[in-house]
Amino acid sequence: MTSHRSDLGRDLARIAVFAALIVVLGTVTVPLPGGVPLTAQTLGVMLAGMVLGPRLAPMAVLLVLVLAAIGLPVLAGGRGGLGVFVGPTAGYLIGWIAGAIVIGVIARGGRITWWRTALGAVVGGILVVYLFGIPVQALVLGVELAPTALSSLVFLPGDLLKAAAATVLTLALLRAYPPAFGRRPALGAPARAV
Amino acid sequence: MRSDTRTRHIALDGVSVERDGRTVLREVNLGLDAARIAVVGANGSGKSTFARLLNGLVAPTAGRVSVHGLDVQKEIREVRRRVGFVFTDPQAQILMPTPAEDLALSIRGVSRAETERRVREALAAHGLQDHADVPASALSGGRKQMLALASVLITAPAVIVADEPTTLLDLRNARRIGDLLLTQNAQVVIVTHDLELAARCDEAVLFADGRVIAIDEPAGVIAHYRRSCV
Amino acid sequence: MRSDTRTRHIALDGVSVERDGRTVLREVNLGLDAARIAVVGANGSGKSTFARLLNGLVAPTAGRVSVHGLDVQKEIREVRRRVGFVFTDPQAQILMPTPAEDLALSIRGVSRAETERRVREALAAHGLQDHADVPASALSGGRKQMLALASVLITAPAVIVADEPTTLLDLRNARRIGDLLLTQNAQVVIVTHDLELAARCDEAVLFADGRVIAIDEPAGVIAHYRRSCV
Amino acid sequence: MIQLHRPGTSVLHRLPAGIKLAALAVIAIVLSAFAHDAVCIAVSLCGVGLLFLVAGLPLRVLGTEVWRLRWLVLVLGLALWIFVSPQIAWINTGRVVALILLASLLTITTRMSELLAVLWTMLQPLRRWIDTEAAAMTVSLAISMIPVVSGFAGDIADAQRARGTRLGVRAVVPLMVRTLRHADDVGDALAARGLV
Ligand SMILES: Nc1ncnc2c1ncn2[C@@H]1O[C@H](COP(=O)(O)OP(=O)(O)OP(=O)(O)O)[C@@H](O)[C@H]1O
Ligand SMILES: Nc1ncnc2c1ncn2[C@@H]1O[C@H](COP(=O)(O)OP(=O)(O)OP(=O)(O)O)[C@@H](O)[C@H]1O
Ligand SMILES: O=C(O)CCCC[C@@H]1SC[C@@H]2NC(=O)N[C@@H]21
Ligand SMILES: [Mg+2]
Ligand SMILES: [Mg+2]
Repeated sequence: MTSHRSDLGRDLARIAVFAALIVVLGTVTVPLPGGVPLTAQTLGVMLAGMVLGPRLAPMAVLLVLVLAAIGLPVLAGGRGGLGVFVGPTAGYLIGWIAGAIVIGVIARGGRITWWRTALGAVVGGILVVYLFGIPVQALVLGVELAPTALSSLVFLPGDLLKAAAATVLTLALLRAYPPAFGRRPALGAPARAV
Repeated sequence: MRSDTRTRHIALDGVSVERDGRTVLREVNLGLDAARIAVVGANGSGKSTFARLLNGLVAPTAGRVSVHGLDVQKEIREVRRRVGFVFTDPQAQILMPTPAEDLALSIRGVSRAETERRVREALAAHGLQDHADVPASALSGGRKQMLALASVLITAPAVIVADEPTTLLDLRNARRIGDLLLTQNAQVVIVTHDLELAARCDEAVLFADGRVIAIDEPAGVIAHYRRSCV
Repeated sequence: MRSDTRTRHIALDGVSVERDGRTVLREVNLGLDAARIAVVGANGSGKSTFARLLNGLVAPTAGRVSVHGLDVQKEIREVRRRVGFVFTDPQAQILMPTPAEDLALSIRGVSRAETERRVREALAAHGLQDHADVPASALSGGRKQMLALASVLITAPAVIVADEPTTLLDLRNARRIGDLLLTQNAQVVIVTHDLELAARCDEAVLFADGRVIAIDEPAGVIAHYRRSCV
Repeated sequence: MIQLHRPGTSVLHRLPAGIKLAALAVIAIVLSAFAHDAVCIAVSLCGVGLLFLVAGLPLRVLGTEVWRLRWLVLVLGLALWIFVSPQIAWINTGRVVALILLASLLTITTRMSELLAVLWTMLQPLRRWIDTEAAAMTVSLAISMIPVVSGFAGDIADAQRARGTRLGVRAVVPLMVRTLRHADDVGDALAARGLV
């Protein structure tokens, strides 16, 4: 019913607002010694994958990284700038993009169910992110892979909690606002910002 | 009766509010005893800030706010329990996925069965019984505002503060929400640009530029406001 | 003159709109020639859907919509160029970080210097010259609505469709926005619950339950609407 | 939204962004590939410090940037010191710090719009696949949406306080609902303004 062109508009808008949402979630953060913060932004990345799916989610994440690269303090704890991309967390950031795709593929591969969502969050939101993050961290810091991987275990409890949260939140969103997962725009009264 | 005339008193003593270095309210002194109070004034005159003071959503930079004998700063938990707040945008106030869950959120300290019972009762009282378990986001504008109001009324507040609760509603819905607010057994403070609604209150307060410039029976205050807007 | 009387015609021929299996508009036939048209009716009666049809934001399930001789479905790009749309929520319409950038977004196909010049001119015309480069999100509600309107007017549209453009504004701001809309050299369609504003148009259309039930000079239509709401 | 860029008139501020980016890339490669002795690292660190002075920035700025890296330096340095050797600790930690400071300096001395311009230039060869105009608009759109979404988050925090409840992480659900509805409105506005 809606034309192809206006689907493009909606897609752009969703990418932009989800990027903004990931940024806003970055204000919730626990700085950890070691330079890699524990951040709610990964929860945002997981949710992006679940809600936007494998095509749009990586673009929302990429957009956050572009904003960071051009010098906006959009990452956890108000960090940003090019320093981030030569620092120890650069790999995790790239991993977010790949992770968002994987989450989208797994979680949106069929009807949304709790196990598919949880699987997507763990595989895409944790495994894939670590897969990119840990080697780059090792490389940048000049530390062996094994100890680096071991030290990253501190994030595992938090990340598992976030994966659980992402699952619960996705299922709640499905009840609260089914059009979130649909292709067609939602109708009715406009969402007002007062 | 929850809110009897002895304590039905809202007082601001020398209250100033600053936000981002701007003075939003300037040394406001005010005592309100009427049952139904309208707050009117231009955009940015400080109405919402005043409303938010009453349940501690905004803290005064100077001065003291008390509601029914409670100091809003010092007894904030008790104040939040007694003062219900209705936001302009019901979508900002509805926190749970469905109407039933959202109403249940307002009820604390009773058994699950009792919560369930009260929720069903409130849904029925507000014409929402057929929408208990649909996504709240899919309700029409009028029903959303009803739900937002219901989630406040279900806590039986002694004071209800409503910030432009009838905007975006049609004549009929606006009147329904207005009727409901004005017939509550509670002290009601309604911030509104809807002058018909303001006229139905017992007293009206006119804000301009962070000050109270008139406080009287509504007809006079509304006339004053209309004159100041030409 | 952009919109001359020969072509100043909005026509709906047997238009129905269905959404999610519900019929939102039912076989509406309508021809509008007046310069300033008010659209009134209850919440959910189909007013916004009608407004959105006019620049193709909603597509009819059946029937045909034409605006100034253009078929809205077939010539959508040209229609979008000629029909400006003002949303209720200015925040949704302001797409760029600052007012200057947002206005510049509406201008295409001219040099950078010329764009700059037109933007400054439009900012000044709407009292926003001192806010050109501040974050748009920090503007007051009235200024946001002004900016949203300016971003439409700057394209010199032949038709302006406004969906409740004065909600949330105070008397003075509502009147300013209303004055501005009503004095445009364009055909203007205003969806509104503000019956004072509706009364100032040349013609009014009353929607009820997805149908047009009255179309006439405003006073009569408004009286009809009021009666239907008791 | 606040930017990390600090306006100025130094040589570093005036140098074209593309050249600065290329230089950063080259230095990064050189540092990683060749800086394997303690002296090299010392020289690099001094060089970066000197560049901060050349940029005409107050020492406080360098101080803040270094302070940001305190945990990194402490933990990495200490771990390598204990488990490997003091020399490796100095070299590895020094290298990371020098690189990060250099990249931060680029951010501090370069306007956002210049960096964006470089980005679009770099994307030119890909324009068959990437609609750079739409991409540019999406970047601006996201920047304007950040305060809007954070306003939504504020509203939801207010609603929780007013209702005397704390939803914790569950508050993300109403936040997403509002944000996504807003996205649909913005999508409509993009269409209505003839932008897509
Ligand atoms: N996208 C949509 N999907 C499903 N139903 C919709 C959609 N948009 C509108 N509707 C329904 O269509 C009907 C007409 O909606 P519309 O927004 O046109 O009414 P309105 O007259 O503008 O009401 P209001 O005064 O509240 O703005 C309503 O019942 C609404 O719930
Ligand atoms: N969080 C805030 N930070 C900074 N300034 C604020 C904030 N909230 C309100 N203000 C400013 O305080 C002034 C009073 O705002 P307030 O919202 O109380 O006005 P109002 O009378 O409710 O207006 P309206 O009719 O538009 O709702 C305005 O100038 C507004 O810009
Ligand atoms: O802000 C940054 O610079 C990126 C932070 C990366 C943090 C990683 S992502 C996986 C792991 N889980 C966390 O909470 N933090 C780390
Ligand atoms: Mg207000
Ligand atoms: Mg409408």
